[in-house]
Amino acid sequence: MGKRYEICLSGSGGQGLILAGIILAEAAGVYEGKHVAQTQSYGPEARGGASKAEVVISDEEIDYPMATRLDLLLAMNQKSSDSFYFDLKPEGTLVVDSTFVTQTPTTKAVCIPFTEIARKELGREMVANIIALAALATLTKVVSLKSLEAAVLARVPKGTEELNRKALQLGSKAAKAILKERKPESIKGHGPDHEDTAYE
Amino acid sequence: MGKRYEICLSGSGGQGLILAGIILAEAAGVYEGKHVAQTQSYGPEARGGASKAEVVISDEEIDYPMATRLDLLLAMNQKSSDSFYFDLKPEGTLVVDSTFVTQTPTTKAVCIPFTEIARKELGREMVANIIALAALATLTKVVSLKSLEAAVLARVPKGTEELNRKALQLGSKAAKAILKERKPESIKGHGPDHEDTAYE
Amino acid sequence: MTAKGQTKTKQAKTAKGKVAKKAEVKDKQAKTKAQKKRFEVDFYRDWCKGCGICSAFCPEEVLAMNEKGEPEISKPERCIGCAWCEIRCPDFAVRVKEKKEEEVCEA
Amino acid sequence: MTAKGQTKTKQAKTAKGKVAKKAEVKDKQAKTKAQKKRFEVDFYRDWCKGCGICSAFCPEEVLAMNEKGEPEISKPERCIGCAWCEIRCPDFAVRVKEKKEEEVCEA
Amino acid sequence: MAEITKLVHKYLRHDKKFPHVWCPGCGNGIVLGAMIRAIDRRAYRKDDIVMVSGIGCSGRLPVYVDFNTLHTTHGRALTFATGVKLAKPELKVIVVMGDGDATAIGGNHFIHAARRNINLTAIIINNNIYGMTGGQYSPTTPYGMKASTAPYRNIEHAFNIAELAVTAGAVFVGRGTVYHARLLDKLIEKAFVKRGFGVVEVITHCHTQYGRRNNMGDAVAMMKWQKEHAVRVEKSADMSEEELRDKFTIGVLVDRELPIYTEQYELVRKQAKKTIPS
Amino acid sequence: MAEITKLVHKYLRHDKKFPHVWCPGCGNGIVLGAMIRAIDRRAYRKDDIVMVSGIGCSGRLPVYVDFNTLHTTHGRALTFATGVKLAKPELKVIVVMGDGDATAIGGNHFIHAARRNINLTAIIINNNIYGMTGGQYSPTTPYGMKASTAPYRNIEHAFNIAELAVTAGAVFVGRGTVYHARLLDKLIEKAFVKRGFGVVEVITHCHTQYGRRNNMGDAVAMMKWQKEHAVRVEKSADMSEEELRDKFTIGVLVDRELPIYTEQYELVRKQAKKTIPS
Amino acid sequence: MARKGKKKPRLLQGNEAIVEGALAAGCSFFAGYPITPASEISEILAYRLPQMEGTFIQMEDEIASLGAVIGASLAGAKSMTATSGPGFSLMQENLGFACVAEVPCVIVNVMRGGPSTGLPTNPSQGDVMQARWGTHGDHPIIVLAPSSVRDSFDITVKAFNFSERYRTPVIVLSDEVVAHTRETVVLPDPDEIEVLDRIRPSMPPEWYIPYKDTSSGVPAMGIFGDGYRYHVTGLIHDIRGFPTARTDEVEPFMRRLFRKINQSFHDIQIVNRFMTEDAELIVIAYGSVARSARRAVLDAREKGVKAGLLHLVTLYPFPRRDVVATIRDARVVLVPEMNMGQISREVKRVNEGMSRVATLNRIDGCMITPQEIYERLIKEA
Amino acid sequence: MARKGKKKPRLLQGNEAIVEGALAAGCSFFAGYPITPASEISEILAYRLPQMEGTFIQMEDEIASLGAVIGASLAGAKSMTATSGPGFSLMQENLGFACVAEVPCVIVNVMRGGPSTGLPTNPSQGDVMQARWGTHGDHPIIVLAPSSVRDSFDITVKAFNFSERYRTPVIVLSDEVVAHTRETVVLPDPDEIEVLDRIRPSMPPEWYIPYKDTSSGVPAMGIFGDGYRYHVTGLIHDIRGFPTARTDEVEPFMRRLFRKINQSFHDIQIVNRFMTEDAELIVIAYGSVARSARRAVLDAREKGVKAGLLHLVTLYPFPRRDVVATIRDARVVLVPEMNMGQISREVKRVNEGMSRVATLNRIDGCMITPQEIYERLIKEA
Ligand SMILES: Cc1ncc(C[n+]2csc(CCOP(=O)(O)OP(=O)(O)O)c2C)c(N)n1
Ligand SMILES: Cc1ncc(C[n+]2csc(CCOP(=O)(O)OP(=O)(O)O)c2C)c(N)n1
Ligand code: SF4
Ligand code: SF4
Ligand code: SF4
Ligand code: SF4
Ligand code: SF4
Ligand code: SF4
Ligand SMILES: [Mg+2]
Ligand SMILES: [Mg+2]
Repeated sequence: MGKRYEICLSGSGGQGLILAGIILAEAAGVYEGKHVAQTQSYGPEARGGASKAEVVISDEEIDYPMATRLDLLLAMNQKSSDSFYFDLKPEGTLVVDSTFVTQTPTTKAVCIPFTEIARKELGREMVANIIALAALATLTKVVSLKSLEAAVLARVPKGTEELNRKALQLGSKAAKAILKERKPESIKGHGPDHEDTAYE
Repeated sequence: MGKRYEICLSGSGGQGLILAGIILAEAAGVYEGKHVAQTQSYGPEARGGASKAEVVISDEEIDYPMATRLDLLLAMNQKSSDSFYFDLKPEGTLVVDSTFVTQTPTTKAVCIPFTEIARKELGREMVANIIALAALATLTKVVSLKSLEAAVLARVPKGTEELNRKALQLGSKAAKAILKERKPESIKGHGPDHEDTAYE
Repeated sequence: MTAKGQTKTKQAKTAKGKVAKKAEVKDKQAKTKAQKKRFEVDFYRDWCKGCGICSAFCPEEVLAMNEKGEPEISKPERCIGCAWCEIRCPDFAVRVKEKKEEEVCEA
Repeated sequence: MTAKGQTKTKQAKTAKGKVAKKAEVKDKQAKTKAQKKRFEVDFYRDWCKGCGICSAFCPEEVLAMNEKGEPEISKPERCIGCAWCEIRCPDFAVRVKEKKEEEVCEA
Repeated sequence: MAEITKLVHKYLRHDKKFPHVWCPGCGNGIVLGAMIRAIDRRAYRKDDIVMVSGIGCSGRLPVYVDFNTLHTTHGRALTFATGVKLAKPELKVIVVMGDGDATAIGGNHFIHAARRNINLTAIIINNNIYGMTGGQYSPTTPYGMKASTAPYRNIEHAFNIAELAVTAGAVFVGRGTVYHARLLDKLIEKAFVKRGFGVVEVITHCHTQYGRRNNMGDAVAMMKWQKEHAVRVEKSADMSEEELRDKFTIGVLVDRELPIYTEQYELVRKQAKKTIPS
Repeated sequence: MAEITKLVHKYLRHDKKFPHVWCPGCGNGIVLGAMIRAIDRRAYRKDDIVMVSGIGCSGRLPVYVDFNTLHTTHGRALTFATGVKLAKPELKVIVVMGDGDATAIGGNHFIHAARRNINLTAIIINNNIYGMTGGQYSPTTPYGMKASTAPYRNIEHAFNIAELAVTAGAVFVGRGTVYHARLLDKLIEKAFVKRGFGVVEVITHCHTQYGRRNNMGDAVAMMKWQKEHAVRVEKSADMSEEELRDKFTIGVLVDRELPIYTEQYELVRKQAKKTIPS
Repeated sequence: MARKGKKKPRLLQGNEAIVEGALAAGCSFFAGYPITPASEISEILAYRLPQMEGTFIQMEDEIASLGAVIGASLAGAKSMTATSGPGFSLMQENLGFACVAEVPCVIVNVMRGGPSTGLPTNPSQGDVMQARWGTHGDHPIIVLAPSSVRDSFDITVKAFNFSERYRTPVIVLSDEVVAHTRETVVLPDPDEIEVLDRIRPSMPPEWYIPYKDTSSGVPAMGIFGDGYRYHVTGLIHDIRGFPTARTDEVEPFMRRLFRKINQSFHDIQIVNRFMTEDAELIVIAYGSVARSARRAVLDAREKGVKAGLLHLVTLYPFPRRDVVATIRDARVVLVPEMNMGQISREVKRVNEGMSRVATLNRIDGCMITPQEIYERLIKEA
Repeated sequence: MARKGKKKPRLLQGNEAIVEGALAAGCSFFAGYPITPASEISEILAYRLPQMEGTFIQMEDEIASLGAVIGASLAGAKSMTATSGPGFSLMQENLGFACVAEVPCVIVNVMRGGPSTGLPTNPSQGDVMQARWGTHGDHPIIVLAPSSVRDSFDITVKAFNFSERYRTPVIVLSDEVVAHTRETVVLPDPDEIEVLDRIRPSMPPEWYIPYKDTSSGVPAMGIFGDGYRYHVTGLIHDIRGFPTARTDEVEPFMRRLFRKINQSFHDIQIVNRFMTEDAELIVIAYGSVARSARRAVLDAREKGVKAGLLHLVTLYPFPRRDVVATIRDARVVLVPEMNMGQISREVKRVNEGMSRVATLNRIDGCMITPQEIYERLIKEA
């Protein structure tokens, strides 16, 4: 299936993962002209329970729109880290919110405390999802930070632009810190290389 | 279709023709062990308008239950005489209530003022249908008067037995009078011959 | 039929004075004039189903049902033109008209 | 979260006197006894969803929500055993028990 | 003196056969006449009237009149009418229903149309029975009466259609009878004029399916019954409960003001247009 | 002091996973608790209780309790319950419905069950919204509020469920809130005891779909709102219209006697047996 | 059809015979809403059920009627409703519920002319495919079609038996002709009638697993109040009755639903063969049209045409095996129907051989006459 | 699917694209009742319609919704409703009304797992036969199935056009996957979209005969208020619209209803062929499954298997000609569906040649994957 890249953003109900999925898909699809398909889990589980958004990005037309073998998994709570890890390709990347995920299923996991960063640095837990997106983009280059910013700003409520910009910066920063510590191979991103200097 | 005998009792809504059809069918089916099929017209026309009951009597199992080529047509008003006459076989018998039917489509028609008889002799128009049944039986011998009486008495409300018995007698009498005047061939009954002395 | 006839007669009697007058007063301003005028009642026989309503509720017993169950004008001169027969006929088969002079003879 | 915290505190304050007392008087005959007794509040952590209802409406501010959004017993000694926390918990995750003497030390 | 029948004929369809399908003496024809008189007095254009009905003897009413007519499915007339009215609020939409149609299968649409206060006139022809299908009891068949599906007498309590309409939100509720045929056209006219959901309950008789079975006599006898049991609402105020026991009131029962749906929706449109990025 | 939760656990299903599906803070769990307390006080046998629900968040309630439970189609709970009750009148049949379930798609069954005075207890969990499907307005969403299908605010008028029940014929009507959780179990108990169609309307919150959209805060804030806007019906008698303007009453609103369907049907059976030719 | 015996025959309408069949099969609950041409079933049951401790209720509509029927069945009553096209359309949602929750019940649809209000007093066979496919979602269903008054009795008994044995709604698809034709019949005595009841659990309640698979595919059915408390839902559920969306629970559930019917074709699929052995022309017919077809076949035989009739009593599950076996050697298969061709589609679908499938359709509200079929047979001969 | 052009693509859900399609086609009225997975259509239209003088109303149930839609259409508005299985079942009666009274309207059914409440958030294709046969009485119907977001737009436009051109309800049969998947699309400009309107009468009102036959079989349609007063009914009616049961009026009416669709197969039946020319293995698929099928065909071709895909966009009238032509020379036809085999029945029915019709069914609430189809293709190769 060639240039197909599968991402899953998972966590619990209130963490804004569906919105994150849409933003990611828009960044890739609208701002970078890729083919994208974004899906999500519905159902009573979505009622305060688990929440999951999937994004498939490809250079060709996407037939099957759901993710089956993940290239990238974001897990924002322990349960989703546990359950969806099995869908990850061996060479896939797992990123967890270490605020809630205390046991990672692999040592290769990238651990960043998105929620804690959001709470401490911005006083608003609800932007943890945006921080996470910036981190994912930085780590895997699946979309450029520029596209991501454009997509974020187009979707978030008026008046929160600054907050979200800061969130993007924080996410990118946290990811860069990781990349400095660890070898890039350990993160297995397939995304294209972007000339990317937006958030130093 | 062998021993198939088709009868249509027609008139207007309040004339009790459906009940007459049921009684006739019961006389033949229940009391004489023939095969019978009785059908009727439904629909908004039944709302004060036309009313029609059909009875098919046969010695063998009846497949098609509706009458198509009538052996016997009873028309209790002008309109039904006009419309259903065309369904009568050439050799079929037409009996009309001459109280209401003033123009008969054939000179062979048997004209008896059933309603007038009922009104004048019994003071109850509503038994015109029973009078007519007795006349039909007498004319065509399609059922015996004995069976007919049994069937009538089983169906009519308690307390009206005597009235109905009288009606049967009147019908039979009127028919016999006709038979005396006219040659029996002119009536073309196919019914079996019954030893019938009940109503002299 | 018999039952119907009875009801009708009773109805007409009890109804006579009260109902009709009230109705006239309320619904026909032309009452006083009307009493002087003369009226003609017409039936569309084709549409009439012989229900007897027109005659049963005629306040002046102008109408009656005949043997054949059809409405007839039995006392034409008493008609006050209240048009209740017309208004209550379910089949639009009654028409009450003011008589023109010539028509009076014809009626 | 912040919003929730604020609401809760306000609620607890206004609710304090009136609501709880009324409820006790009406619903718990054992009130006077209860005040002498000591009570213990238990949470089924597995079932608790951290909605904050138990703490918000505790008339004695016995309960509070912690940083992680979980209910905690902040002032155990003030509990009057009214069981409003128990009755209002949508998830059957609170249990108020009368303390037995031995348990008092353990708590 | 107005030539009433001539006037009625003006509104009947010329290409439709008469007399109509109803039984001799059926009150539906009287209601039809009253409706036409009311329409004529309001001088509505035929083109502007949409008459909608459900299924039942009463449902056959619109087919005879020369308006835009719509004979829907059983119980659903108000839903179709809602669509018509919302799509073209300038039309005068009149809905004719039987008691079964409006309050049995269609009961929900009835209370919801009232609740929304859609600008429609609903005329409910209440003959206390399912006439067309053969005299089965309806939600307005009184307790203790017989019906083809209540051979041992009806044990259900009847709806009070007018009260139901009021509780649900109707702004105008009137009740008349076919005996009081002149009051009827006035009530209908009032409902026409009223802005919002107006209901006229018409007490009528189905002698064929209900009267006969309950020894109430023919059409004439049943109209007499109406005469004797109806009390003008104005008069009922002075009457004791005892006097009113087996009576029912006729006249304007409720007339009040509430915002109507189509107008409210105009406000929604205004609001909506503000959200369009320019 | 009763160990309430322990008691509740006695009635929960052991083979069903907990916590339940509802959002954190959803009032449905509080209603469930109140219902169980009432049942326990009446000492009904678990085998004798049939709990019937429709579709909605509220409709998920019966699955958690160890009775005979029946989760029907949307809006139809009362019809299924009617069948259960008539087939086995000795069972205690409790029907749980959402506001949409009971008064939107199920509105007709609601008024008809009330009219027939079927011996059922109907508990309507009114959160003023379609919770399960994502916050579309319901027939009880107040005028002027927002919903996912009323982005420009709701222009429909809300049903008063209790009044509708009364007009339709319910013999017992109570209203409570989840805030007043102890009153609630008493009202439910009263409805259980009542012979005939008893209704308890429970005012609750759906902060997820309704509160959030209307800036009413979280579950705690919305329960506070209930506290502040509810007035005991006994007290409301002494209050001015002004004082009652944005309030609603709680307590027993109606309690009266009417013949009940199942008993009436016993009379029908007696009558019927007389007609059998011996 | 009238049988000679000691007993006096009775003159009954098809609709009356359905009532007799229902009562003979143990029906004790009926909920319905009147509609032509099914109303007599309501009316007679309103009279008869309370005589024998049963319950009749007229509901506010057809949706409510089937709801009440399902509820009553869950409480242990053998339950039935009766309607015609418009009402049958309204019942579709709850019909699906009965399938999924496996609630025995009988639904009579006396077909009249459709679509919509259509031709309310005319016969039709327009609802055959609807009976099979009318509710959303894939499901098996049993559909039986009577062709005579006696059939109406027998088939109604069978319908109850199938519904109880397979825990499934069964549809009796009558038509206006059969419903309103009066014929003399001698009904069997109670002891001549096989009456089946649902299998009830026999284990202690703690061991009861309400939707556990069995060799028959039909789980034992606890009824409300008997101590076997369980959860009934229209959601797809696991073996305990609890909602599930887990593939490993959904899949076996759905398969079992189908299997319980599929593995009992031999019991469910009823056909009558008439002069088919050597027939080159096979007529396949059902309902009232089968009567005309029988006559036409007789008449054709008289003319030396080798015609035969396969009369389908069970329409669904479609008696594929019987049809295939019967038509294999036929040159032409004629399917006369009062619709645009519904069963003929099924015949075409299963047609393996070289037989040509011809259709004869009327949708004008009239019954197909023996003459019409006869003429087609002569033409095809 | 994303097209390169000047316009920026938009990321839309299938349900959003249906809204865009409806508005592009001129829809100005929507009445609905919420249900997963169709609710977004209501929600977005509640927002969008009043912005453009249109009307949105949420009715008390699905029956009322379709009633209002029909009423609005008769008053001249292009009207739509959207629902899923349970609601679609409830709409069946009024759907038949729209057929008989020939009222243009569009009904979207976003399929979820059934029967009954079933699997409310899972995809399914279980309502295909229901869309064709769900209402009582024989009737023709148009059913279209989108497989992607762009399809959802195009098909909705087509649905409105067909409904207007043929005066008939048109069903858009989407599924949960298509409805909820977000994809980037570049929607065409208004001037790139063909929009059809119903033919309105042009003669003087006195001359207007509302249901008069024409060569197209589609009578000109007066709308309420425009001066062409006529009678609309769900009863079978004569050319003036008045109820009739006369054979000589019923028969031509019913025949015309069918003819108007049948004689326009060329316009209505839409299929997409993908690598079918030389294919020995043909996959016939529709809706979201067509996406998996396309991938599977590509993968199979890579392995040298001569596979091809016939993607049905129009499900009904069943594109018999296209299917027959495509499968005639194929050895095997594989019909993967998220049901127990509904379109595969049709394929079997029309199958004239020697091709073997194989099925691949899932009814567990999961979408069929490319892998599954691929493996079957390899096996059949
Ligand atoms: C869905 C549906 N169910 C049942 C019917 C049969 N039906 C036709 S009219 C009617 C009742 C008529 O009663 P009502 O509305 O009171 O009208 P009336 O005939 O008394 O004027 C019924 C049950 C139908 N046409 N459609
Ligand atoms: C026939 C049908 N239409 C629509 C739906 C979708 N649906 C499920 S629950 C619901 C509304 C729920 O609202 P409410 O009854 O108030 O219950 P709540 O979720 O608020 O407790 C709807 C519309 C359905 N399941 N069936
Ligand atoms: S009221 Fe009309 S239909 Fe009745 S008898 Fe008089 S004229 Fe004839
Ligand atoms: S107008 Fe008619 S009702 Fe009035 S008096 Fe004359 S005949 Fe009688
Ligand atoms: S009320 Fe219950 S669920 Fe909510 S925080 Fe307290 S214990 Fe937890
Ligand atoms: S029982 Fe609960 S609510 Fe009452 S005082 Fe103690 S902790 Fe607070
Ligand atoms: S059956 Fe009753 S309602 Fe129908 S036409 Fe006859 S009298 Fe009127
Ligand atoms: S959506 Fe609303 S009603 Fe449903 S569980 Fe959540 S809070 Fe409760
Ligand atoms: Mg009525
Ligand atoms: Mg709700």
